[in-house]
Amino acid sequence: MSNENHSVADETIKISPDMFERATGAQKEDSEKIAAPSLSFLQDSWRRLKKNKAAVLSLIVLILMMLASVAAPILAPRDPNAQVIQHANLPPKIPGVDINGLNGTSVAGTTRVDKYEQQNVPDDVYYFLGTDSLGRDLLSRILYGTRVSLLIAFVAALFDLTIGVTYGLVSGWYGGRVDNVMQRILEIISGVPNLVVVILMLLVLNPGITSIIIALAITGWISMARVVRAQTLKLKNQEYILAARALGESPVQIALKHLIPNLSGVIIIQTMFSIPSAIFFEAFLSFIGIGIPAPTASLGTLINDGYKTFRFLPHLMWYPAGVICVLMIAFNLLADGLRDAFDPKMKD
Amino acid sequence: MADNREKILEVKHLKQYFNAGTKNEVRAVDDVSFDIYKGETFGLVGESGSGKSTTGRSIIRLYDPTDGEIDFEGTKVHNISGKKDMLQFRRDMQMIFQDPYASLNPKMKIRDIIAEGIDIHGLASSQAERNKRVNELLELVGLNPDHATRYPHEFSGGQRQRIGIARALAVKPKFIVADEPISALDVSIQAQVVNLLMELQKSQGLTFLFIAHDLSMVKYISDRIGVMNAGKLLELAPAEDVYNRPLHSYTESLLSAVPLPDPEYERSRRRTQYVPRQANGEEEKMREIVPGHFVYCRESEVEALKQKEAAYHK
Amino acid sequence: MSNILEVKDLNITFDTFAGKVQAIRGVNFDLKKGETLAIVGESGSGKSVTTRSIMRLLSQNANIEKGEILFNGQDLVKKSEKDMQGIRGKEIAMIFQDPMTSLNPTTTIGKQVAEPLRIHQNMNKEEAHARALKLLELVGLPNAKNRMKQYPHQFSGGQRQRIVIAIALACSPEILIADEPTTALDVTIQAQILELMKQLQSKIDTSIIFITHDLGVVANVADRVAVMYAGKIVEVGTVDEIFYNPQHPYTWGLLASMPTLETEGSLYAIPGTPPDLLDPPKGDAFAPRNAYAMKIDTEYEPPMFKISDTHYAATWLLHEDAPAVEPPAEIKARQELFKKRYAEGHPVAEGGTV
Amino acid sequence: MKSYGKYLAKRLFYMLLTLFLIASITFFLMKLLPGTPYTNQDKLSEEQIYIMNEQYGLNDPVPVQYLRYMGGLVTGDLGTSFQFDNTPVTQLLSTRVGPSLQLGAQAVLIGTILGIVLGVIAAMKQNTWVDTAATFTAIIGRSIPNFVIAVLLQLVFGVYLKWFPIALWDGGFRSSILPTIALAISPLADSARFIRTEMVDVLSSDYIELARAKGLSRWAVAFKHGVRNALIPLVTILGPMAVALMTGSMVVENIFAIPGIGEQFVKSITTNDYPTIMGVTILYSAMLVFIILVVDILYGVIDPRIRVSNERGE
Repeated sequence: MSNENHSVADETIKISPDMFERATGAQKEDSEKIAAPSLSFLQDSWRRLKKNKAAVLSLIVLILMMLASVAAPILAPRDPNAQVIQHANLPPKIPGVDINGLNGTSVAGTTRVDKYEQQNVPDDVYYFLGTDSLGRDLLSRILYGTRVSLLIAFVAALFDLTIGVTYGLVSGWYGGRVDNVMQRILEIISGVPNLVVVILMLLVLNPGITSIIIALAITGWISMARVVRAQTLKLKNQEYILAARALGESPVQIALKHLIPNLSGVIIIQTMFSIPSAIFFEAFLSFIGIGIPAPTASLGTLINDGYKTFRFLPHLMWYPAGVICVLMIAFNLLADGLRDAFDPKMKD
Repeated sequence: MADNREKILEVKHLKQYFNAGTKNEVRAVDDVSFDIYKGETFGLVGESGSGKSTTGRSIIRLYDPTDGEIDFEGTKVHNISGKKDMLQFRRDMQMIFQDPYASLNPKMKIRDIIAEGIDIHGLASSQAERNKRVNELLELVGLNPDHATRYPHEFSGGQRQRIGIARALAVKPKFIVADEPISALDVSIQAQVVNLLMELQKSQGLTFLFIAHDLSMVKYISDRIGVMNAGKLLELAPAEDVYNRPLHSYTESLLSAVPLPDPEYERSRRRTQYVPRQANGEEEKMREIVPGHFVYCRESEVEALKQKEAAYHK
Repeated sequence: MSNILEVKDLNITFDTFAGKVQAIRGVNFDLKKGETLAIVGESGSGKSVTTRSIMRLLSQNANIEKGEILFNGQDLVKKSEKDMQGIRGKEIAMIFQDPMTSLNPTTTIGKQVAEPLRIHQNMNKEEAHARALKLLELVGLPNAKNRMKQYPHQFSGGQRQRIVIAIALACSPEILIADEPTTALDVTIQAQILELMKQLQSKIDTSIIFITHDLGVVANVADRVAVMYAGKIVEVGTVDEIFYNPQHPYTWGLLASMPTLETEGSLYAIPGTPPDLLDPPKGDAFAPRNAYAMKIDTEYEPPMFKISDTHYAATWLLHEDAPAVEPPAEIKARQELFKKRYAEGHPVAEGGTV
Repeated sequence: MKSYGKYLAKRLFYMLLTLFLIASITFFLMKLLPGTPYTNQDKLSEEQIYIMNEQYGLNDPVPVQYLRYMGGLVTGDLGTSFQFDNTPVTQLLSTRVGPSLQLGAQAVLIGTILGIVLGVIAAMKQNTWVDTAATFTAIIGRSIPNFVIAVLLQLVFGVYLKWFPIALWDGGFRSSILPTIALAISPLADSARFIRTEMVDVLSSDYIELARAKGLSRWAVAFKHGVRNALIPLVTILGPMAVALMTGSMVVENIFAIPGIGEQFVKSITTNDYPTIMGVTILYSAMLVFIILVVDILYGVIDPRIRVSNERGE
């Protein structure tokens, strides 16, 4: 046999005859060994999510906002519903900040005046975000309003989750005639614009937090049911499900052990999208005047109140509007980030 | 030749139609009968759409057949109704799947995947016993007990397939339906899995239904082979006979199309085409041409087939 | 025969989440005019990446770290994207693995076959249409005239692969790259497609690079064979040299892991799994799975050793200092068997397995 | 094609059934409602109320009222408004359909076209800053409530810059610009996101690679083979898009004082004008159900794969 080299020259290699001895087991690697640290799916997804800066930032913002709204009774400087008529329509004033818009001044006609001085507000009284036409503290109202909006959104999302997942699982898993009937029902329900349903429900029920939640829950689960059904149809023919059936696993156990864990990504993402949509609906309903009744504050009622006077006191609208925008953007960014993290390839 | 052996499975006139009675009716399996003897490997080959996988899934009762009967150790598989009997059947018959990537739940640890059957059938009385059993199974299929705490995506195709085998073995089955267990694997890995299956067959006394489209591997692993096409079983004989003395023209055409890793043979290989013939009203069914060698044919063809068979021995 | 394509010291990496994957680690080969070169290897060995780099159709996270791809003397690595567009489909064409997905589902097949003609040969609609019909008839599509207006889903897998072949051959390319063109097909359809390709190759005198993992297909189509493992070519030779006188332990293992008529007891199996190219092992990448591994294998990568003018293999076993080793019994049995068969003058008449 | 006709007839039947159910449910819901049309006019005597109820047919038993209402529905009679001088609801709404349709059509057209452009660019420039910017734009568009956008536009372009009328509808194009933009944001964001996902998917498909191998440039491939395939599924979100527009139009029409259906709806809700609420509900549902039907038919027309399966009568 010739040892003439075809391509790679080996002058650089020092070859000694003993190198041609058989390699012992120790010199050979155990080829069945897995070197990488073991990561579970959640850990893996979390690692991917962490790389998405926008999503991480959103998560932090959301956690802070949620904490603030939970702690509203502690954080709020005043009672959100307490009216101090003589302190009405005050602009924001923050101690130590001398920037127009945050120093208690506003433009009346052509000149900038100190409204606090004008209305004889004591020097040590500060309304960080100003007051509304009834002299209520806007900051406190926003804190409580966020609390109400988030509460509605989370409870409504929870309803979506339970109803939608159950409906989708049953429809997808049983297939055939059951699926057919359930899909027809779904088709009919989705033939009515969800907003109309919500409005009708609100007219029938007494306005309030509970009725808004019920109204949102009635329509919100449909997209969840659709997504879960589609995924279940796909999953149920996967070989690991067939294997479980061949082992004698019961349908309930299959749903709990195999379907739901593998659907969790889709479910979480779908829930993450249904929360901002619930926030939007609450705000929308309150904005057109059939949502949360006065005097309770929600982000929607605050925007509605602000809109009435926004040409003269724009801050009354912009602060709550800003809060709702930040909430919505953060939820949507996080949801997008989660979707990429859980399943880079998943489509809606 | 095998008549004195004990039958473990009898498939009688199995029909599996999908969308039966509608315009879209698909006759996936159309009147198929065969027996499998205890301890043997029965190979079922055919091209895509031949109905071989459907047959396997009907046998293990993942589908309910349109018509016909499947007897496993004397019980009619599709009449089992009691929960206890059903669980017993699920213990006795197990399945190995084709796609090593789809056959393991990606959200479960290897230990829980393998122990699924142990949990369902209550085969371990304690956590420690369960772990011990999983470790034994891992070793049995040539994996490391360290692997128990890992997730499927960390394994290669061949390793996953072995995990799937361990899962099936966990309930100590008698009969295993292996649905194309090696077709998704690389050549060098296929041999590993095939060797493992053959070892296990010996050590555990298993009976295999081995479904495949790779004819050379089927030939190697099977004792007897059935050839399917378009939902029908066309030829059934000991492996040697199917390969060396094919009688049905479809089998011949199939064999003539298989390329072999031998350049000299390939230069001279001539493919024969299979043209399904028109029905002429004469009844077609499986007929035994020589003992143990069955062909789907008409009564009038039996003589010619006998002569064809005899010619191989000259 | 002159070389139409020469690949020299090609190195390709992929940027992935986990790090840099060294997919191609110094690949050298050439393609002669009119020949069929089969590249055979397991999934992940880099055979597809190599051919996609020739077309410069690598994904965005791929980098050609170094190396040359000389096509008629011009380095394709250095070509601009615009120049490559002039080469793709005209000088070098490609067929993909899955005929079910490689045609646009919403465009008629007539249009799809005519497209390369319209791009490269400035044909007008009518000319291209007429030529497309000729091509479809050439690849044996029945009733081509009426079927040109149909959409891909109205054709079977084998028919679709014929259409893809018609597209590839539209401009009579100098090189045809076939990336596992028959893997997704049934064995009888595979046989038809292979016959078609051979028949067309002689008609239009093209060189073919045929990627596959099926050694049977290799034996059928190839003039020469390159065996890839872990991003490298480990053995290259004529088809007879590779099948009847293999030198690399990996080639031995591949051949021996296919059962023969005579195989009894267990099959020869290459132990373990291919290495992770995120972090390739030191020395010979095959060493951990190699029953014949020597100490040097764990230190240095073996160079290509010459066995004949056409036959090279990268294993230290061919070094003059290496001890003589016997190939596995299975391989020796195969060689014996072949000798006997040729002596008898009628190879494998009964259709048995090898 | 005969079976396609059958399929259409079936769809049409379901559409009518849906509408019937919606009308019935709405009717009975309305009957549950507290208050009467005259709650706001508390000076009316018992007798006066009785007379007025008689006029509206509210003294009849509910089933009679129901049958009368459903009968009227068939002839296009939606009853009489409790407010607005007893105008028939049909007449009340018919004058308002025009502005709403104009606004909706403009918004859908502008929104989807811009969205498609944005989505295609984002997909082509995947994982670059262009993609990030486009995706971020889409998320902002989806996140900011349309009433906030509407007010913002009104403030900036109406109040401060005085480029457009603040809230004056004259049916002309100029006065429709701001509300159109406010309404178009959501379809823009939705279609951009949708097209990007579809396009990324399409661009990674084998047939795109084959088209590249033919010698087409990246952009030529994207437009000749990509966009069409990515656009087909966009049709499916036209239904949800229509719903979003109906929602949006309620506030946007209110904010910009446009005499459309949405504005009427809000007015009716706040004045307990039940016949009008019902009328709008039925009108909206009819529009939505009709759009869903059109989408279904359209899908069959533009996607050759569905076209054929419809012909087969699936």
